[in-house]
Amino acid sequence: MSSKYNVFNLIRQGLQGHTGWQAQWREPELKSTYDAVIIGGGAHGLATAYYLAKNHGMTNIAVLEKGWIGGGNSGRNTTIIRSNYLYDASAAIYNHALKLWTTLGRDLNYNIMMSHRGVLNLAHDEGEARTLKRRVEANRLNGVDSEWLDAKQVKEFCPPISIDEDMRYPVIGGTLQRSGGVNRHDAVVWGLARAADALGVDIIQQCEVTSIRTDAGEVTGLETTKGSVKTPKIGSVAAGHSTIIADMVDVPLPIESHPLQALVSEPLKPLIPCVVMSNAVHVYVSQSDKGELVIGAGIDPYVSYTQRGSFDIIEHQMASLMELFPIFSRLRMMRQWGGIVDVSPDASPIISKTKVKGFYINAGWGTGGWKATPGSGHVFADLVANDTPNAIAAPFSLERFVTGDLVAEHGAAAVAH
Amino acid sequence: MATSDKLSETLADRPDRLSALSHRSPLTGDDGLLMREATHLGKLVLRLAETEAETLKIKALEGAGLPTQPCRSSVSHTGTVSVLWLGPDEWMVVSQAGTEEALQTRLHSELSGRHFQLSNVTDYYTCIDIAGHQNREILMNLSTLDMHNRTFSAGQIKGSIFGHANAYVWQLHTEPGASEIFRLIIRSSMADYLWCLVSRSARLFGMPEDTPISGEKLVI
Amino acid sequence: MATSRQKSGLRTEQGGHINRGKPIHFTFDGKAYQGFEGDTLASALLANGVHMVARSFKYHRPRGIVAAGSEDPAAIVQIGPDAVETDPNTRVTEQEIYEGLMASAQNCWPSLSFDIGIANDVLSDFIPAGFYYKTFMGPPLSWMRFEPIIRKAAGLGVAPTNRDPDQYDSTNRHVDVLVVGAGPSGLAAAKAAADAGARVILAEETNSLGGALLSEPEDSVSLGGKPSDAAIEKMAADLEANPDVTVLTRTTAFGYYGDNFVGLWERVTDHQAPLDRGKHVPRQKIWRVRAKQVILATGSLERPMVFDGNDRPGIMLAGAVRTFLNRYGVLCGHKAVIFANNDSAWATAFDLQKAGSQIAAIVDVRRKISGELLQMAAERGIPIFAGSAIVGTKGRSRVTAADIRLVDETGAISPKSNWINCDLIATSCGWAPNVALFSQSRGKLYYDDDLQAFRPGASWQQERSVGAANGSYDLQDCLDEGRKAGAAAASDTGFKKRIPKVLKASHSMLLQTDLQIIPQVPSPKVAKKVRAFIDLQDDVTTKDIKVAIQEGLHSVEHIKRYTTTGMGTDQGKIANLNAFAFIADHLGKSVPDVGVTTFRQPYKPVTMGALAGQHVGAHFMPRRTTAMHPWHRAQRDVIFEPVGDWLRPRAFLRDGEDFQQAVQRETKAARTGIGVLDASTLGKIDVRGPDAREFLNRIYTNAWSKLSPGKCRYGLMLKEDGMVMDDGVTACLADDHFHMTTTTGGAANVLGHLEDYLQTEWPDLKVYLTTTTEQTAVASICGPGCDRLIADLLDDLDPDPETFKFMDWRDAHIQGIPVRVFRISFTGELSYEINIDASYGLWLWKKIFAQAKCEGGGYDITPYGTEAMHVLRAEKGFIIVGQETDGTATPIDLGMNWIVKKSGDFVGRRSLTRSDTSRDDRKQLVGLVTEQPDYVLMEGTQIIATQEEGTAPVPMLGHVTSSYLSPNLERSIAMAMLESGRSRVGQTLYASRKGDSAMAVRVVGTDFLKEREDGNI
Amino acid sequence: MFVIDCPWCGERDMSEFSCGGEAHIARPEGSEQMNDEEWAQFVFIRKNSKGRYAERWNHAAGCRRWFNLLRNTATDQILAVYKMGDAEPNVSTEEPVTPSGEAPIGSGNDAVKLMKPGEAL
Repeated sequence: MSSKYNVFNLIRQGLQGHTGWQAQWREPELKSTYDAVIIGGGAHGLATAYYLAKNHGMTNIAVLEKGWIGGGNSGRNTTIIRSNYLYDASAAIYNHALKLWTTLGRDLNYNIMMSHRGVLNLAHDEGEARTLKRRVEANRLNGVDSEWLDAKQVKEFCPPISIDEDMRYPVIGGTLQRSGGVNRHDAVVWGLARAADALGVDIIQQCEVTSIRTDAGEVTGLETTKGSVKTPKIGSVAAGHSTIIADMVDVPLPIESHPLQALVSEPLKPLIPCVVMSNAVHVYVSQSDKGELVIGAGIDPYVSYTQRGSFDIIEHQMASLMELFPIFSRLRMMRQWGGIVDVSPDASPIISKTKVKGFYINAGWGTGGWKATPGSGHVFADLVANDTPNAIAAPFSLERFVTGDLVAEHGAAAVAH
Repeated sequence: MATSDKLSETLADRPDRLSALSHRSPLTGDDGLLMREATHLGKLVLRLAETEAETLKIKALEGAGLPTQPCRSSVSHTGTVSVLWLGPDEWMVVSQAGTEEALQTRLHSELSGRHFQLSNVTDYYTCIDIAGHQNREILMNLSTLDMHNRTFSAGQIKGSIFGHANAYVWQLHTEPGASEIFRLIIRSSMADYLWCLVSRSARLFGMPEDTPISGEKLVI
Repeated sequence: MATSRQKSGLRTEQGGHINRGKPIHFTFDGKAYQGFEGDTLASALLANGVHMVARSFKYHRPRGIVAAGSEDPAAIVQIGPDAVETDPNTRVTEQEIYEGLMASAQNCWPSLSFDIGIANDVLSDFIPAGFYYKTFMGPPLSWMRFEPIIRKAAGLGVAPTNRDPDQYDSTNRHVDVLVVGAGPSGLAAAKAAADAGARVILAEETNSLGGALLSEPEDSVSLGGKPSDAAIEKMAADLEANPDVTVLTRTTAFGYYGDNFVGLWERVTDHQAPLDRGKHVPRQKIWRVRAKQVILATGSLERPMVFDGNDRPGIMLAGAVRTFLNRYGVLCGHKAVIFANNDSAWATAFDLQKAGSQIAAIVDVRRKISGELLQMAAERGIPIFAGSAIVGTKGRSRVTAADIRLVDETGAISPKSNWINCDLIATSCGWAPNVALFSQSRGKLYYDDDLQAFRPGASWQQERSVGAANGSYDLQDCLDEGRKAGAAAASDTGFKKRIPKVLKASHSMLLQTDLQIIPQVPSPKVAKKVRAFIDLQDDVTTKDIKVAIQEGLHSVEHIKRYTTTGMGTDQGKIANLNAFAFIADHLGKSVPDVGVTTFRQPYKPVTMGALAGQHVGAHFMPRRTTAMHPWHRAQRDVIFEPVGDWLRPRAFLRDGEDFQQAVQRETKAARTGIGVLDASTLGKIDVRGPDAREFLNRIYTNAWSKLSPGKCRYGLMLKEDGMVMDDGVTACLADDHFHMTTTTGGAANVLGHLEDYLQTEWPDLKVYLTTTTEQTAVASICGPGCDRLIADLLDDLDPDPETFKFMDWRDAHIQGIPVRVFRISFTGELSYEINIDASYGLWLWKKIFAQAKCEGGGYDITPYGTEAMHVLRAEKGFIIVGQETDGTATPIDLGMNWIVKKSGDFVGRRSLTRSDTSRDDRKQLVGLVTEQPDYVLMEGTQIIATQEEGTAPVPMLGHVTSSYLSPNLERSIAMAMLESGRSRVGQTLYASRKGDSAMAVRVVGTDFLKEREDGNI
Repeated sequence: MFVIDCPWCGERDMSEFSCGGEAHIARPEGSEQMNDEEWAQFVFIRKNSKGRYAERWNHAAGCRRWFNLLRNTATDQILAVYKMGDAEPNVSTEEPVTPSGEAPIGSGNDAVKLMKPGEAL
């Protein structure tokens, strides 16, 4: 690793005009053989590589990214971190991730600006309250921090929320996960890349996989725009493009890729102290350290790979936001963008072996993958290294769609963000 | 719910019968802008195969055929019955208040033997008529339909979304020189929402703004 | 040379498109100023000698006005008299002044001139790009400790504190041709398209038509023989007179989306004094335009020079200086230095001088300059520094001097400093076509080596770029291109009428020629001391970009994100190209090889309230109400429950009662007296056709072949994954005719689901569906002996339960009005549902109460709400889809095997036999009774096996789906989904409770009334 | 946000329609004979193609008819609209250059498309 990041080095470099900082990761040539190849240089892919190298000693591995690392959903999400999921399997993986998040910055020697400022999930009617309380109860027994707040407590925790009873969707309460929060997505990507690189992982950007070679049902290598590679193990972490990668080895996936939009406001002085999520009116909002309100919008109901969504989704999003935060009306939307989310039928991820030996899939995170990043990478690395899912990953196999043992988080009305 | 023609006529006049917008009064704005509910118009949904509709002559419709050209309507000789195209195998028969039961009976007997469906939706929908030369502009605030007179002319009927409510908009046939009238056919339960949204859009043209009924206590 | 300059003032005595007859008073940062009608806040402040208006984002450095339009990077202020109507981050170059306007500086404390935050600037050596990532990782410098401090320092303006009093509108338009930008090419395009007969919208961002022509000196350009002002006026008048043309000023095309959908944002009243704003006029308006053809005439944007010390107030774009002078009659300085790499800035020098400013120098990096220009400058006595550059500046809140030196071919600069005093530096690094909207339309850009800028290449949508937006900088070219494009666009939409001849311009304006880019002006300082700003709002210097590259961030997107260049409220409109050029230069690549960051929507920030439009507050979403709603509302104290979009009464409170007491009373009344429920909201679908039975067989889990007319049956509908989707009672009206009911919230879904199967899977089935939900109002009357009341009500039907059996229906009349009566029950009590045409719903409802209370009636009748309904059905063990089920329950899980037919396919059938779905240890529906009869479990409570919770993770066996205090059972009851639930009947388990020991519960059957009869409770 | 040319009502804003996912997936007959895997294939597996993609749409706010629509999911360009039961029409479109690549123009991804030197304007 290049020089350690700390305040002393920062001052030293400041005095030298910052000419001494080294590249955070190398730009290596693609080698002809790797012990494993991870397809997809987003945060999940880089985390997988990082843990493969760190925990499993697999350092002759490569991460192949068709564009620039972190340019997909990693660089496009609203960075909400929480683990208050209903089912045991979900709570286990997201809470595993949350624990890793709390020290990830230190582990990587990279400040990922992890801010445990709390995540509020609002309830607007009895049905929602019932569902959320069920979650709080399950969370408590699963050791996930989560509590129920009444409307007044919601207002105390986040003063700009309107709890006016005359609203179309009045706030009757909500849940709070105090350990939830937000972080800086780019920093996570760069920190993981820097740490993985330091362990010897080759991060190859502008390198698109064009086909995968198999022999007798086993992975033997792959072709890329930068040449061919021999490898016995491939982990696909390609988010919205998962189907396309899996198609290369004829592994059908229960996944559809949809555009999801997000937007930010102009920067403002501190306005809301936490993350606020509302399922009923479809609002997900927090304020970045730069002062921008970061707002998650809706998913378009059709398959698209364009990273562009519909304008009316943004309009509806704004109307919803005004319902919860009437004081936002005079603020301005500064930038909007879209990502391609890989949606699975039960709104839970797929972390699985496939019928092709050596081909592993990590996909289906839908609109909520960011929060799982280190957990996802950690357990997927385990799977790739050992060829067996560990206890946390096991419930998320592809098999469940055949047997019917789904982890139906959307059925439980959990907001997937 | 079959009943005699005579009875239904008397029923229509009963004061106890309330339309969905009976709590609203007609509103007027500048330059003849007018909005009011057209109450209790008879409305029947007729479903029938498109192929049959093309050739079928239904006496009960008094000369109004089943239009097979999308988004078109037809009118009876008397001008009292209109048939609106809602879909390739779906029409709405609009008639004068109180006549729907009798019409339904006649249609039923005329169509018997065929595969069809006839449903009385008189109370399912109500109608908001908007007259005056700004009415197209007002509707543009509510829907993505092209309301220009090049693309929306008298007799046309289109289903769309108005604000957040599904509804049909139908341009009535009016006398030459008379003010154009657009008729919104809207579900009764959402009528107040759309009424208020129309009045809000019309506020720029001098119409008073009605606000949706609200204030119900939702929180214990 | 004649000058018309006031001795101390900066306002010219004549000229400009302002109304000198109408002075306007306003304040900035508490100080009173005067401007004229037609001024922007920027021009009015500059006329008062105020350049510094803001502090930058990161280092809190003084920021002045740089540009004259929406591209200005950092001159943003807070507008508004109070915290309610305040508008943060408002660009002074766009805000028009009005009488009483109050503006104030933001992002500074205690004041604009003395800002504590400047400490960041002093420490700037230690806070380079990526600074945060390198520290605050853990003890003792933890991020959570520092974050609040940083958050307070970051952010620019302050949000309002109260609800916005203003209204916003949005509207839709379909046009043949949308023209964006009303400069010479846009005007020509709109005119040509309109003359051909097309429907046209012309959208102009500023308050007047004319574009770049407005920045020319008065009467200096003529079009078709008329002075440009008059020519523009004529064109505007022609357009206005055409009923198929809409001209919108103060309107920005902010987003170009799919299929030629363009969002326009009109600021309707922002330029008016509050008292002048029409009462019903929206503050702002979104125009949602669907255009058959789009013409982009969005002009070009000038790039500033990047050099050490280039961020001081008073350092402006040369074109902007000229706009302020000629459009607004404002001199931006008394003593100016021009710094350029192309011809256009020389015009600024000549105009300024003519208006009375002293031109201290024209500094041009080019060694070869046209003889004509040199001669013009010489005639005017302006000192020329060719092959030279400004390599440093002085001044705190305003530039005071520039260091001008020779630069040789190698980039080396002459060693001797040459400071020249000045109060204005006007820079130009060339002009770049404004391709933001083109790029949003997903067209392909093309890098033009002559312009050193990107131009529109191949279009993707039905779009044409014209004039400066297309890289055509000559006035006549702009007019010609516009006219041609307008005519062609109209022709493509079917309007082929011949259009008038070409408009001839008197002469070409002095435009950019012989551009010579130097990505960064060299500096005599050591590298680390050089502060040449690329992004003036976010304080990104060339040094920051160098650090990013050195640290291995080589993609333009990475560099953008690492340094935040182009990420401010201006989105880098004038900064981005300089950044790309600098990166390219530093990496030894060409600009197109480096690439471009995305031009995202919106083109400039758009008010969220405007985007929400009219769909806020009372108009946010439709609220559906039943025919009986007026009666419900009129009751003194009613709590309502939103169900889907419907509003249903939840409980009718009587004097002194609280909610729970009311529910207990209502629930009791429905089993002991007579209860009446408004059940109108249930979904209703008319199903008719010879194959209707077969259709029902396929979409419900049970069999429908034998149900005879006059009878009803309960049905359960699954999705293909085997999970319960909806339920309801369906009545057989005739052999081929059924009346289906659905849940209140599921009605629309079910109809969609059924139509989907009919139209796409089974088009051979002869069945028609029509929704009739709102056609009928429904009063559900239940309670022992309610048949007597029903008998009193009905004209012609004996409801005797012996003859009118459970699950029968009959037609009848009440006072001659037809009704349909169903003997179905959701409570387990004797119960009738009366369906009546909705227009009689309220009458029926009142009639029921009148009948019950009339003489000889004397029924104990109680209206009850949805909460009592929930308790009643739970007492009987009936499920509510969406409460007991959550999309993960099969009929088997719910203990409803009886409703799943033994043979024949139906939607979802195959999923029930999957290996994990058919296991018998799945969660199953059971009843629970608590050890303490008066203790009501919280819905959502988890069930565990032991009284002691132990430490997490605690194995959970299931959860409580419904839980009530039952007045009829005189104890609490609950339903739960429990692992292997049915085999646990009789077991004692525990309901976990936060902060309390778990409550013992006994597993029982779900029909509590029966359980009591059987002695189990 | 595209315009959809409803086979009956003509061009209307997308907001009037609802998308029903991939087209041409017939509900299997004789599902009792299918194994779990085959059944899962029908219920859950979708092609999710990048490029040409046939899907079902419903003109929910208009004529309520279902129809098929052929769209390029890499650019959102609509290639054809055809009725239920009709076969997928053979319309050519600019497919992504590589399996996961972008269409040469019109893709929302990597939003700024640059022309190569010498590429015709």
